[in-house]
Formats: sequence, C-alpha cells, structure tokens
Amino acid sequence: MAAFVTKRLALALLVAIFVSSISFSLMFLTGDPAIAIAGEGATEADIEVIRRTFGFDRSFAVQYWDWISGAASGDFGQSFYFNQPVVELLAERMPVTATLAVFSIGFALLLALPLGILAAVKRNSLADRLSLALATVGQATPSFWLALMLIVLFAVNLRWLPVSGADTLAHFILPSIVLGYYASPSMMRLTRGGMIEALRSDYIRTARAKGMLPRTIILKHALRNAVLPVVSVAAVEFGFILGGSVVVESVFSLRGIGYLAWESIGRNDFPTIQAIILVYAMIYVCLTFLADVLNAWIDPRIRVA
Amino acid sequence: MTRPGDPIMKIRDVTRTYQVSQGLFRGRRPLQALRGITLDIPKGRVLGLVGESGCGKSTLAQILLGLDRPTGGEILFEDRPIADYGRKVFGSRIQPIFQDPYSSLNPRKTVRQLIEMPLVVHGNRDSADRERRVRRMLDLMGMPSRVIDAYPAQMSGGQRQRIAIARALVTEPDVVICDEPTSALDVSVQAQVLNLLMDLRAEFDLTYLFISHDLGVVEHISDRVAVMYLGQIVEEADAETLFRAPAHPYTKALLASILVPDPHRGPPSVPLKAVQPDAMNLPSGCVFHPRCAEAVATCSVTAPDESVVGDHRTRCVVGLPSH
Amino acid sequence: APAAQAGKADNSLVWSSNAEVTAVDPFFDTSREVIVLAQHVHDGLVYWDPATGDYLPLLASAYRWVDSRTLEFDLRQGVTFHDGSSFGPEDVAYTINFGADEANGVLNYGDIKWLDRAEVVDADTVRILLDEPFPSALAYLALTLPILPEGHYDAAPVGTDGKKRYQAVPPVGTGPYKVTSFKPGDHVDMVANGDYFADGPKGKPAIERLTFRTITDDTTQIAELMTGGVDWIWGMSTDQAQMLKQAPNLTVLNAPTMRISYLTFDIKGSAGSDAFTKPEVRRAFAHAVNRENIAKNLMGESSQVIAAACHPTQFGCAADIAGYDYDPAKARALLAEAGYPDGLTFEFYGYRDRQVAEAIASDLAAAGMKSDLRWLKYAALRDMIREGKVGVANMTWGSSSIPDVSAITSYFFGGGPDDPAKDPEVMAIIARGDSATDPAERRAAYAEALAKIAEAAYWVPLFTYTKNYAFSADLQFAPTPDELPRFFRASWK
Amino acid sequence: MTTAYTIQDVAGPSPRSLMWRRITGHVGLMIGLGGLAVVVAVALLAPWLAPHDPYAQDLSRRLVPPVWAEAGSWAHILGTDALGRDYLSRLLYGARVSLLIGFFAALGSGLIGTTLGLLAGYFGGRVDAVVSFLVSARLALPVVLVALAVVSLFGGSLTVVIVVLSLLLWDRFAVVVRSATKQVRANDYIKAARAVGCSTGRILVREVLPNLGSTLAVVGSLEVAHAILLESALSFLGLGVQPPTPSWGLMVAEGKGMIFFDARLVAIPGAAIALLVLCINLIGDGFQDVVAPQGAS
Amino acid sequence: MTNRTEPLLTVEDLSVSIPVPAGILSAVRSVSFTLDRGETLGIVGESGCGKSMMSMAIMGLLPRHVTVRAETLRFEGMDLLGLPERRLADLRGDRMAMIFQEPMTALNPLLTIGEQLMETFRRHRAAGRREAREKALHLLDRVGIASAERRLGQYPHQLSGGLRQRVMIAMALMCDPDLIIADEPTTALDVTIQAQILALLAELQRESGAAMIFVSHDLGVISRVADKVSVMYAGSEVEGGSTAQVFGTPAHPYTQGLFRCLPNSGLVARGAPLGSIPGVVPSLIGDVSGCMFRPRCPLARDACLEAVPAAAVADGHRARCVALADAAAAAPLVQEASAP
Ligand SMILES: Nc1ncnc2c1ncn2[C@@H]1O[C@H](COP(=O)(O)OP(=O)(O)OP(=O)(O)O)[C@@H](O)[C@H]1O
Ligand SMILES: Nc1ncnc2c1ncn2[C@@H]1O[C@H](COP(=O)(O)OP(=O)(O)OP(=O)(O)O)[C@@H](O)[C@H]1O
Ligand SMILES: [Mg+2]
Ligand SMILES: [Mg+2]
Ligand code: NI
Repeated sequence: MAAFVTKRLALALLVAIFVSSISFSLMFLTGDPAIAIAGEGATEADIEVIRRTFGFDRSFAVQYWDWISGAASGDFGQSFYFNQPVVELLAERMPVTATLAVFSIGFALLLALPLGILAAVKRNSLADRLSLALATVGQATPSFWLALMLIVLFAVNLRWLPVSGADTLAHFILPSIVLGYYASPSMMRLTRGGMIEALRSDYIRTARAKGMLPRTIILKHALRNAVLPVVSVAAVEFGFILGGSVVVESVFSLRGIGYLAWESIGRNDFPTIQAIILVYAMIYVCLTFLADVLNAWIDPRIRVA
Repeated sequence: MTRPGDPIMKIRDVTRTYQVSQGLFRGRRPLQALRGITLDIPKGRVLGLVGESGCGKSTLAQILLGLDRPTGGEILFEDRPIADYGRKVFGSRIQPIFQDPYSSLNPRKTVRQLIEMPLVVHGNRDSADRERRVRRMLDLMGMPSRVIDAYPAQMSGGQRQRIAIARALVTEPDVVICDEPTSALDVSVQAQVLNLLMDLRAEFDLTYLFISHDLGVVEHISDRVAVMYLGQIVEEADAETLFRAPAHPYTKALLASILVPDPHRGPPSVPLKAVQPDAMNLPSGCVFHPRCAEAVATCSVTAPDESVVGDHRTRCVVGLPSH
Repeated sequence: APAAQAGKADNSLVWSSNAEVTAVDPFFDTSREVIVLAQHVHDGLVYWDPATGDYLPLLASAYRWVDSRTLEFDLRQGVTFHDGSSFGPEDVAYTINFGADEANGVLNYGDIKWLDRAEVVDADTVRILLDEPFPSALAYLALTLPILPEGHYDAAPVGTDGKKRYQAVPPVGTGPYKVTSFKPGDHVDMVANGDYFADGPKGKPAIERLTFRTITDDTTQIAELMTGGVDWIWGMSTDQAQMLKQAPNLTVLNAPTMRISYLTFDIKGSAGSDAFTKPEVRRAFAHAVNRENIAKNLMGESSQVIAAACHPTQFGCAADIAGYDYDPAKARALLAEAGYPDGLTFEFYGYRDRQVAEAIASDLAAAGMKSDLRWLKYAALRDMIREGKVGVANMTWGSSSIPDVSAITSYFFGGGPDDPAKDPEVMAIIARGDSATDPAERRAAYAEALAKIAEAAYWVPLFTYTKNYAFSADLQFAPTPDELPRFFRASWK
Repeated sequence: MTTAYTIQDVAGPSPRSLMWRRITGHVGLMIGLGGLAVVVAVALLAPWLAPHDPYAQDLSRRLVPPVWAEAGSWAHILGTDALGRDYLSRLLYGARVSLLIGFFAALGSGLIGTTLGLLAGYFGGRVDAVVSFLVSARLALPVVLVALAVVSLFGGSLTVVIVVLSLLLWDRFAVVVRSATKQVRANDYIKAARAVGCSTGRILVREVLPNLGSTLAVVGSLEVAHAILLESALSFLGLGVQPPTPSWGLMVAEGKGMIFFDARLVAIPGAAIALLVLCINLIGDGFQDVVAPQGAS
Repeated sequence: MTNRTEPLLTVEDLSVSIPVPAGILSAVRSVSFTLDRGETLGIVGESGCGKSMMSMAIMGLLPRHVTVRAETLRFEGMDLLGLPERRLADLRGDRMAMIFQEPMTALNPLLTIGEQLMETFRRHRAAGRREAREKALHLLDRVGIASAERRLGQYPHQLSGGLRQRVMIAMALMCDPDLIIADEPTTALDVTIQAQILALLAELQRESGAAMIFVSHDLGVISRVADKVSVMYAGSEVEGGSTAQVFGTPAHPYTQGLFRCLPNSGLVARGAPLGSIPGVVPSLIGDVSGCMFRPRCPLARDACLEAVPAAAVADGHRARCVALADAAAAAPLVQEASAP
C-alpha cells in the first residue's frame, strides 16, 4: 500500500510539473500580460510600471520557478483581475463547482446504472433500445444547446426553475441535468456492456446452476463485476465534468471555477488560469487514485495478490 | 555439418527469471521460469518435452526461437551461439509451430500472404517463385490449392494448423519447435496433424523439439524425451527407456496418469500428493519433494544433483538404477 | 445574497450587467459598472448634470478655478460617511492624495495623473493642485474620484506578496446607498442611506434596496428580466431590444452613449503592406461603408453617423467636418487610383461587435476590399495595433464618458502610443487645444485638427454607439447619455 | 508422400463478405451512414444547393422568419439571420466546417494516438510507462479549458482549431490502440513473424496495424463526433471558427441572444450538430457491433 | 407416471436448436438415454458435437432464445421442460448440480470461496450462516483441501486450478444432489491433477449414491469413470452402451475411427502413422438430416441420407449406422433388447 501511494504521489507530482509547465508556457506565449492588466487607455509608462510590479520583465525560467515553488506551498499568486490571492478566489468558487459536479455525477449515475442494468438484463428489448437511444442522443447533444433549450422550456416558459445563479439547490437542477446527461452515456454503455459480459460469464452460469435467484445473480454476482470499469470511468467523468463545467457555468451564470476559468481566459488573468488548470489536473489525479483504491476495495484480485 | 543424432542445438545452463508484478499494492517479485536447463537437441530426431502447465516449456521454446533472451546460460546452434547468427538467418533455420491455430494466423491475411510472408521477409522478390512455393507447400499439406485466397476464419482448426506448418516449413528450416501443436485439436484432427508432421520430418530431414503435456502423443512421436518440472529437467532419456523404466518419481506419476482407454480399469491412482507447484514460491531442497511419494528427509533440505547413466539422466536423490 | 424576486412590492430593485465587479471602488476597478455603483455608494466633489451639462457641486457647496492649475472647493456641511464618521476636508485631501500617489497603484491612474495633490485650506475648504492645466478636470472629479473617509485604506489586508490589497477594503462612502453585502464577481447589495442629504443634486433615493448582480450571459439576463429575477438590464442588442419591446410589462429604450465606432489603419505601413499608407485607399474605405445602414439597423434609432473623430456631444467636437458619403463606385475608383484596380485583400481585426464588423466587411467586400476577419481580445488587439501589426481594425472608444474631445482626439492624435498617424502638424494643433483654457480657443484648435484628420482619413469614424435599456414597466427610470444609470433618481410607479 | 489427406472444401463465406452482410444488416449503422452521406453530400454540393450566397448580407432583410411562419417567404426558406443572410444557405455551408474539423481533428489525433498506442502496446515496459504518463497528463488537462486558452492565444481559425483539437483528443486513440495492440501482440502470429526475422517496423505495419482497422474505425468515428462537438462548443464560446464563416456552433452563438424571440436561430443549427453527431455515433456504435457481434442473437 | 422402477433421469428425443444469423443450428438432435441413481453416464465426442448443450438443456440453463424440445425430459418424476423457471431454480444446485470445465472462470472472482459455497446451501436449505459454514468446511475437507478454515476466506484467484476444481466439486455437493452433471471437469487440468480429480469424483459419487453424467472429449477419461457411454457426433448419439461394450467392441465407423486415431491406444505402433478420419466436422446449420458422418465415412451409401435409426448391436449396445442396420436386418447376429 505504501509503495502504491508513493508511486501515485510521484505520478501526481510529475503530472503537476508537466501540466503546469505546459500551461505556464502557454500563458507566457500570450504576449505581455501587463497590457491586459492596464486596460483601455493605458500608456506605455503605466504598462511599464505594471510590468515591473508583477515581475513580467524576468525570464521564463525564473518566473516559472517562482510560480511553481509558490504553488507547492499553496500560493498561486494574485489574480490580475481581482487583485486577490488566487487561492482565495478558488476557495470562494470551489463550492459552486463542487456542488455542481457532485449533483451532475449523481444524476449521471442515477441515470446510467439502473438503465444500464435494465438494458443488459433485458437485452434487445424496448427498454434496452430506449436507453441506448437516450445514451446516443445524450452523447450527440451539444451541452450548451441543451442548456439553452432547457432554460427556454423550464425557466422561461414553464417557470418551474430559476434561470441562473447558485443561491438555492433549485439553481443546480438544470445545470446538473445538462452536465450529468452528457456524462451518463459512457457510464451507461459501460454498465450495460459490463453487465452483458458479466451475465455471459462462466461464474454467472455457475450461479444459475446453483439455483440462485435472478435478483441475487444480477445484483450480487454480475453487478459487482460490471461496476469495476464504471468506477474508473465515473472518476474520469467527474474530472471531465469539472473541466466541462466551463460551458454550462457560463450559460447558467454559475459562479464556479469553470466560469472563472472562462472569464479569466478572456481577461488574460494568467495566475488564475494556471492555477485552475493545475488544480484540475491534481483533482483528476486524485480522483483516478480514489477510483483505483475503490476498485481495489471491490476487486480482491487487485487487493490481495 | 552436424550429423544425424549429434546435437544441432545445445542448451547450456539456461535460466530465465521474470519479474512479476503483484497487483496494485505490491511490488514485483522474481519468478524463476527456467532454472538451469541443459539439453541437447539431436539432429534429425524428435525430442519430446513434457511437463505440467507452467513448468517453463513455452519459455524455453521462446528462448530457442530467439523471441526471448535467457537471463543466464547460452544456446548454441551448430556450436555457435545463436546471437552470432543474424536475426533473419537464424529465423530461416529455426521455425515454430504453436498450439493455438486461431492465434497463430493473422486473421487479416489470406493463406497466400500467410505462407509467403517468410519468403518476402527473406528477400524473395520473385512473386511467381513465391506462388510456386506456396502452392507446393499447400500440396504437401494436403490442402487443395484453391484455398490460397481464403482467410483463416474460413478454415477449421486442423486446416489452420496445416497453414501454420506450411508457413514454418516454407523456408526449409532445420529445426522446428512444436509447442503443443495438437493440444487444441480434437483427436481425429490431432491424428491427421501428427501423421503430417511425421511425414514432413522424413521429407525435409527435420529436427523437432516436440513440446506437449500429453505423454501419449510424446511417446508416439519422440525419439528422446525430457521431463520438466518447475523450470528444471528432472529426467531425460530415450523414449523407450523413459517409458519402460522411469527413474524420477515425477515421471512415474506422469506415466501413471496416462489414461489409455480401458473400461476395465477405474480411475488411476497417482503416486502424488495433492500439493500444487507454485513457481513464485519454490520449495526448499528438491522442488518436487512436497508432492513426492518417495520423498525422504533430506529432500526438503538439499536439492539433488543430476545423476547420469549412459544417456539417461535424472535429478533425484534416489538416482538411477543401472540399466 | 441577492433577493430572488425583486420588485415593486418591497420597493427594491435588482439591476444586472455582465461585468464582474472586483471592488466597489473606481480606484481599483475601472469597469463602467463600478463607476455606476460608485455614483450610488459614493459622492464626488461635483456632479455632472446630464440635463444641462453643468458641473454642480455635490460634496462641495461651491467651487472655483483659482488659476489654471488650482481648483478650490467649499465643502458641504453635515455630511456623514456610511460608517458614521463625518465628512470634512481631510477626507478630500486623503482621497486625492492617495490616488495621486503613483505608488499606490490605483488602476485609473491614467485618468487622474494630472492631479498633483490636495491641500486642506480650512475646516470647510480644500484645494486641488494640478500638474498642468487640464480643462476637463471637473469631468474626472465628477466621474472617477469619489471621496473616501480619511484612513480608508489603512485597514487594507496584506496579500501573500507582501503588498497591501486596497481593493479588499469594504466600500464606505457618503452616497445615497450603503453597501450591505458584496461578493466580488457576483453581487452588490445596497440599502438606501437614510441620512442622505436631500438638497444635493442627487436627491434622496426613492428605492429602498438596490442590488447589483453580475450575469455575464446576455441571454440569461434577458431570461431573468422576463421571469422577474431582475428588474433592469442594459446592453442587449438592438434585435433583442426590438423583441423585448413586445413584452407588455417591460420598458425598452435606446439611448445614446459616448462610445463611437471607427476604423483605424496601419498608416505607417509596418504591417507588411503599404496600401494603408495611401490616403486614397483610406478614403475608399470611408466611401465603401454604408454607415447609415449599419447604424440604423444594428445600433438602434439613437445612433448617429459621425464624420469627426470624436463624439458629437463632446466639448470641442466640430459638427461641420466634411465626411465621406456612401459611394461604392467612388471607393472603387479611389482604389484604382491608388493602384488597386482589382481590389484589395487584407486582414480585418475586431474585438467588440461581430455583427458590426461583419457588416462592414461585407460592405467593403462589395467595393472590392475583401477581408479575412480576425477576432481578438481587446488587450491583445491594441497591443498589435500599437506594434503596427494590424492592417485595418474596427475599434470603438468610450472616452470614459468624459464629455470633452481631450478624452478622444487628443488621446489618439496627440502623438501618444495609440496615435496611428503621428502627424506632427495635427499633434501641434491638438497640443494647442489641450493647453488653452479659453473654450473658444480650444474649440477652434480641435476643429482644425479634426478637419485635418478627416481630410487625411487617418480614421474612418463610423457612428455612435447606443445603449439599450430594458426594465420593468413599473419602474420610473430615465437613461442618460453618459451611460450612468441613476437609480437614486428612479422609483416604482 | 505416404499418406493421402483429403481435405474438405474451405467452409463458409469470406470474412469480407460476412462483414459486408453484417454492415448492411445493421439498422443503426445504415441510418448513421445514410445520415452522414446526406451531410457530406450537402457539404460538397453546398454551392449548388444553397439558394443564396451564405455571406451575402442584406441589412434591410434582417431576421426574416422562416417559410412556415406567417411573415415567412420561399425566398428564405429558413429565414435570415441578424445580418440578413440566408439561414438555409449558411446551414448548408456550415456542414463543411463541422465535417472538415471533425475529420481532420480525428485524423490528426488519430495519427498521434495511434503511434503512441502502437508503440506502448507493442514494446510495453518503459515505452508503455512513458506513454501512460503522457496519457494521464493529457487526461489531467481539462480539454475545453486548454482549448479555449490556446485558441484565445492564437486567435480562432479553422487551422488553429484543428491543430488544437488534434493535440488534445489523441488520448482515447492511444488508450484503445494500446490495449488492442497488446491483445494482438499476444497472438502467436506475432511470435511467428518475429521468429521468421521480420523487422519490428514490418510487424507493426503489416501484422499489427491491419488488425487495428476496426478499432480505429470505431474510435475514429467517436473522435470525429467528439471534435465536432468541441468545435461547436468553442465556436459557441466565441473562440472557434471566426465569422463570417458559417459554423453551426457559431450560428448557435449568434442566435443565442434571440433564443427567447426567435428560437429557430438556435434550434436549427443545434439540432443540425446533434443530428450529425448522432449519425456519426451511430456509425461508431454500429461498427463496434459489426466488428464484435456480442452473441449470435 | 411415477413408479419405483422409473429411472432418476429419462431423456427421450432431446433436441436443442439455436437460432444463429445464418439459420437454425441444430446443436443436439434427438438424444435419448436414461440414468439411474449411482450410475455414471459418460458422454464423449469431439468439440462442438453438442455435449455441453445437452448438459445445459437438462439443467435448464440455456437462454430463452434456444429451443429445447424433448419427447420426455423427466427428473425424479418431474417434467423438467414443463417446470416454471422458479421451480427449476429450486431444483438446480439442490437436486441436480453441475461442475464446469473451466475452474478459472466458473467461480466469481469477487466473492470468497466460503461465500460461494455457503450461498448455495443457504439458498436451498433455509439455513443460517453457521450451519452453511459447517457444511462448507466439511465438504472442503472431503474434497481434499487442507486448512479449509483459511480457504473459506480466500478468493478464487488465490487458488490453483486443481484446488479451484475441487472447490467447484464441493460446491456441487453442498446440497447432496441426486444428479451431478460434470461437463469436462478435468479438461483444463494437468494430467496428474486430472487423475486425482477423477479418483475423487468417483469416490464421492460412490459415497453419495448420486447419478452422474460425465462429459468429456477424452476417450481415456470416459473409459475410466463411466458405467455406460454415449458417443456423440455432430449433435446426435452415434453409439451407446455399457462402457465395456463400446470400448470393447466399438461398432460405429466413427467410434472405430476415433480409436485408431489415439496414439497410445495400443492399436498403432510407436512412430507408425495413426489412423485418421479424413475431412472435417460438418456444419450443423440449416437442413440437417441423415447420418452426419457420411461425408467422412468409409461405409457411406445412399441410405445414409435418410434418417438413421439406432440399431442394436448387442444387449444395451446400440449404434446409428445404416451399415449396421442392414447387417442386423440381413442376419440378426445380435438380439435386440427385450422390448416392453
Ligand atoms: N512474460 C511473462 N512474464 C511473467 N511470467 C511469465 C511470462 N511468461 C511465462 N511466465 C511464467 O513462467 C512460467 C512458465 O511459463 P510457460 O508458459 O513457459 O509454461 P508452460 O510449461 O509452457 O505451460 P503450459 O503448458 O501452460 O503452456 C509460468 O509460471 C508462467 O506464469
Ligand atoms: N451461444 C451459441 N450460439 C450459437 N451456437 C452455439 C452457441 N453455443 C454453442 N453453439 C454451437 O452448438 C454446437 C454444440 O456446442 P457445445 O458447446 O454443446 O459443444 P461441446 O460438445 O460441448 O464442445 P466442446 O468440447 O468444445 O465443449 C456447436 O456447434 C457450437 O458451435
Ligand atoms: Mg506453453
Ligand atoms: Mg463443451
Ligand atoms: Ni488432452
């Protein structure tokens, strides 16, 4: 276990360094951030002041080192735009995105698991075809479009749900549906495929030969085996939801990280963008780690060699 | 030139150790698949190699084919280390036949492409010549030449195995390593393939290393037989001798497990304890002692040396009876 | 948090815009929304009356130019800040001196760098000293210099980089509204200041609670307006405004602003082609764009086609400059004259209004000037323009709502970094206008400069921007040309 | 020869004809292929099909409603947009952008991912570790965000979007090709080829790659769909293809402001994206079924 | 009709057909046999001849789309084909149990050995964990697994193939079934372990008195464990009878051919060419009638195209071959079994 954790930490570190250097050099290429900060109407002198204050006149390596060593101690620098430590900014926005992500993945799982199981158990039935259709359409629908359509329908025409903001949990319903619906097909297919494969396997035949009842066979014998890959994918999807929340957060004006990222890109707020990319990368690494642990917990073949 | 009966390949103290990962939370551990194999493959003969699953037969085959490198020891082909031969030269002189006729043929290729592949690789640019050779091989295999444009998926297991044999022989090699070439086949098909192999041996003056877990087959086809157990040769002798007077308790157990159809005998009783060998955790002393019916106290402490009488050798404290 | 359902019933108002406000403090956030918010939370020394165009004393009771570099203010008595402290000359001095000190890094320093310092004269008089004569000083004093209590920034927290974070100081002013809750980037909640002086030019506010919400997405804004989540929005497109007009419970207005749209060229020819160094080519552009059509259809009825490089309402903006009429044939002829009989292809940059840019590009193409549209962020685009890498760009300029040509013509043609022509003659004339204090003299100088600019077609001034407002029909509200909604004047019917 | 072997005829139809039969028998796949064929045809024939020049604007005929609305006319079947351009023509031309980006982005990412996956799967060990690291680093990068950042940096254009998507979407190729290669590599025919003395390059190209065809087709179609969706999202956020090029994502973005008043402006291009992606996904799913029919029934 | 003398299992004209894309695959065609308590029926035949299909059909384990038809399929007086799925499930694992070929995959990798053993018992016996555990321990001990306590908590992958197959056997015996169907239980094992497992099975069966159907492709194995044998080819039984009869005097050309193919049957000298059956197994898809062996048969004639009845070779020894039927008709060398 210890060896595994160390290995994972090392991987996380490598990923962090790699990702951060990519994002940092990206930002560095963007040209002079000082001009962006100065805003409309600034003179060359103003820009020079800003350049000096923020240290943009130093070399790439120095700036990168400065940033990454700061980041290591939890200091991602100051947002150019908000003039506020990025950490504070992230801490402020994180709850919204986290809530959204949890709701979305919850919605996705709620949709994917039962439908996936149903589709597998009743293969080639109407239920199977309908859930497959639901999945295929879900994968094909652009989420920004779905978001707009849902707003038109539920918020404007029916007035059941609020249009934007994050004040109450009701505000999260539509965005969670949009994100969750986009994330669920892969999990649904995986559940279905896993269940079909499990149901076809020899040990299920054994269980049936033992006279086990269908419920036990499906839930105890097949599902456990089928969810193994779903766990990993759910972790990855969770990461995607965080990253993909840019679009949805901007449509629903949810003041979360994704939205902050999108706005920060527009404002050339490099410290914020860099920090967000790095944080996302770390969250992703942590999630896959968690998924591995969870899989190991379910699967003795991984747990006990 | 090696004369018939003289060793064409010499395996000298070959070891192969794999590092096996132990799952997510553990590190890697060594697995000694081969532990000091010394064996001669006599030219023009059939050397049978038997042993139970996981004892290292395929590992040895891979090493002989140059597909894997030994961790220790060396292999001599016609008294030169195989590393001295170029990849291609060596490849044209030693060819494999594998167990699974499904995985040994590329499903995307036609019979023609499959059989002529070695020729193409060895630089035969004359397509008419290649075609001639392919057809000759098909003819030798007893296959109608119209299968030449068929795909493996259109053929039965036995037919596929013939294609695999044709591919192995099209470069006219000296040595053919047969790694359980019939164990995936039904008896009726197995008989066809065995007959074919024996005919081809005569026709091409081939040397076979015939690996199998089926002693019946090995007894039928081999001139010499080596018995392997957990990465070691525990006994080697002429087929005649070995089946008549086995020396090693493991060989005896193997022979006792052969099930010749005989309705008057019940299930055999095998002089073996119900302990399974585990290549990851080798027992102390003689690795066979936990299963051995004849084990004595020293067996669990000291590994026995090889005892040799004539061309019969074994690795057991009891040693060999003088013939 | 902002009220979910605002409205008439509880005498509250939610207005929304798309900017993320980082500080309710014009020193540290230069967005228009903050200027609007500051008008509500803070008071300046003077107040620009949109009805008359006069500068009325606000926190001052009277003011006078002592000389061309000194302004003196008598202060209003009995005013208190939201935190209870009373207002006095020290506060004015503190605020002015804080902003004027470059070391404090105020973000609108560019607007106020003409300030030298402020001095307390006596208990109710204060003097502001200018670095140089600056005729439009009052405009800035009214707009971007709200008075803060003395020592306001002392409590600023220190950031991780060891610098003081002034923008984190909670807003305190003397204005008609007090901030009760502020979440950067999200919302500002305000309640009416019960102690506000009723006799000032702003008057006592009628609406009790005022909330500003950031909703960046214009569609969402509209949806919120239609569902009653917000009461007042602005800045939607003309099409949207047209459609919103059909809603019975909304008032939709189109009001002029001080922003103008123009084309700027690579006059120096550093972007790789010398086409734009030729006045004929630039004039061809000016003839090719159907400004009337675009202004009417895309901007709205309040939009005005302009010929001079300034906004018509600005002081000094000559109205009688000879422009270029829409005449594609003439444009082609001019092109041919300049050596491009087969037309011209170029990269056309923009940052603000895609529809406008596309419409212009289409008009240009019709006259033989084919373009490849490039969209950039403002900062990046201006950077490129300054470096001379941009052939043609459709730009806009809002003059920071300063009703004086010095905020635009002087800025762009006075030889500064954004001057595309750096024409010494024009620069000299503008310098003359900038330093004169006699209005007539200034007017004359600017008129001359503007005529020269138009003649050389350094810019192609297009039209003025308008702003669309939409709000609950029950709301009594009047927009002003300075793009400063005055909610302290608004009330529910 | 001493023994005569009589061999029965080779049984059954060839894999190709079997495959063809399965393809034509798969309803979803046929629908997908049909739909895609229509879109491709529309994209290719846009200049002949489109009733108007998609760039020609007429500010006096702005936001003309579609033919089914009261004020609509046959002159503009789907009406016009905010600049008075014919909506149908823009829609038809928009198919080009989606297909172009989908195809080339999938091609680019396919090249990167297949190469990496092939190497990792074939060589294993250290190469595999490096590729796995690259894949996890790539997965750790939030695609939309990085794409937005890069596009905002270089300015949106067809080429930039294609390059960016190629650089961001290769992970699935790499992962799938890697595991497929691993499977193929475990086959004895690879050993046979090595034993003959085939060079590694030849094995990769001649023995391994042909067996990845179906895998690549499946992943490729999924990635085409993915790229089309991402392009539309980028365009929607204003950082994709630049106007006035008609791109469906851009059309949604342009129409978005009018969604409550003239929903067609959003509904039509959005539905076009969804349908195109749906067709491509159907093809991908269909391929998957056809290649590995799960169970006989 | 239940009476004392009724066999434990009666199979008459059992057919299994599977719809496949190319048509209907007749996997099993009118197979008949009876089985008494304590008896072992060996079913032998080459791969794909329908052995597993038949076993599964008896167990009722075939999926719905597979058609199972039979004149009679009675187990302990119950008509298995008429039973509802729920009642069948009650029988499975309790009265009839099955052992599968691949011990590697036939156990659920995520559940402990103990759980998988006990689950059967608790399902059928309404017993508590304790009781189930006792039974499991006892059986593990019986099948020769040392330190059974510890094994209960282990997972399948921690066991070797031989041990896993022993667990499978223990699992089949959890409820003391009357019928055990062993579908190639030793094929995946090494020869030495195969021998041990065979001995164990024989011993356990003797003890419990259960009937057993033992399926294998290995003539050697069948000859050692079965009381009676049924040789299958391409879905139908070509020869049947007591083990001694079939192995002593194989009557059908196919059976005879098989014996000649065996390298160590004693029929062929070492190194000499083996006998062989030319050709390949025919496709079972579509119209399947007559003797399926005819394309490979040295005795094939026109009559082989018709349906071939089982001809009695000796008392209880039958074979489906036109040549034999003709021979029997011409000169009834062997008496047919006393007809009822
Ligand atoms: N690439 C590998 N990595 C790790 N271990 C391996 C590898 N290849 C083989 N082994 C191990 O080496 C041992 C010998 O394997 P090998 O395949 O040579 O056995 P075998 O005698 O051919 O068995 P079988 O009869 O099942 O084919 C086994 O324990 C196997 O698990
Ligand atoms: N799920 C299935 N779908 C279609 N055909 C099948 C299916 N399962 C088996 N078959 C076919 O049914 C026939 C009988 O198969 P069965 O598994 O009973 O053979 P077997 O005698 O058990 O062979 P083996 O010795 O290989 O286990 C074979 O021809 C096989 O191809
Ligand atoms: Mg092997
Ligand atoms: Mg079977
Ligand atoms: Ni065998």
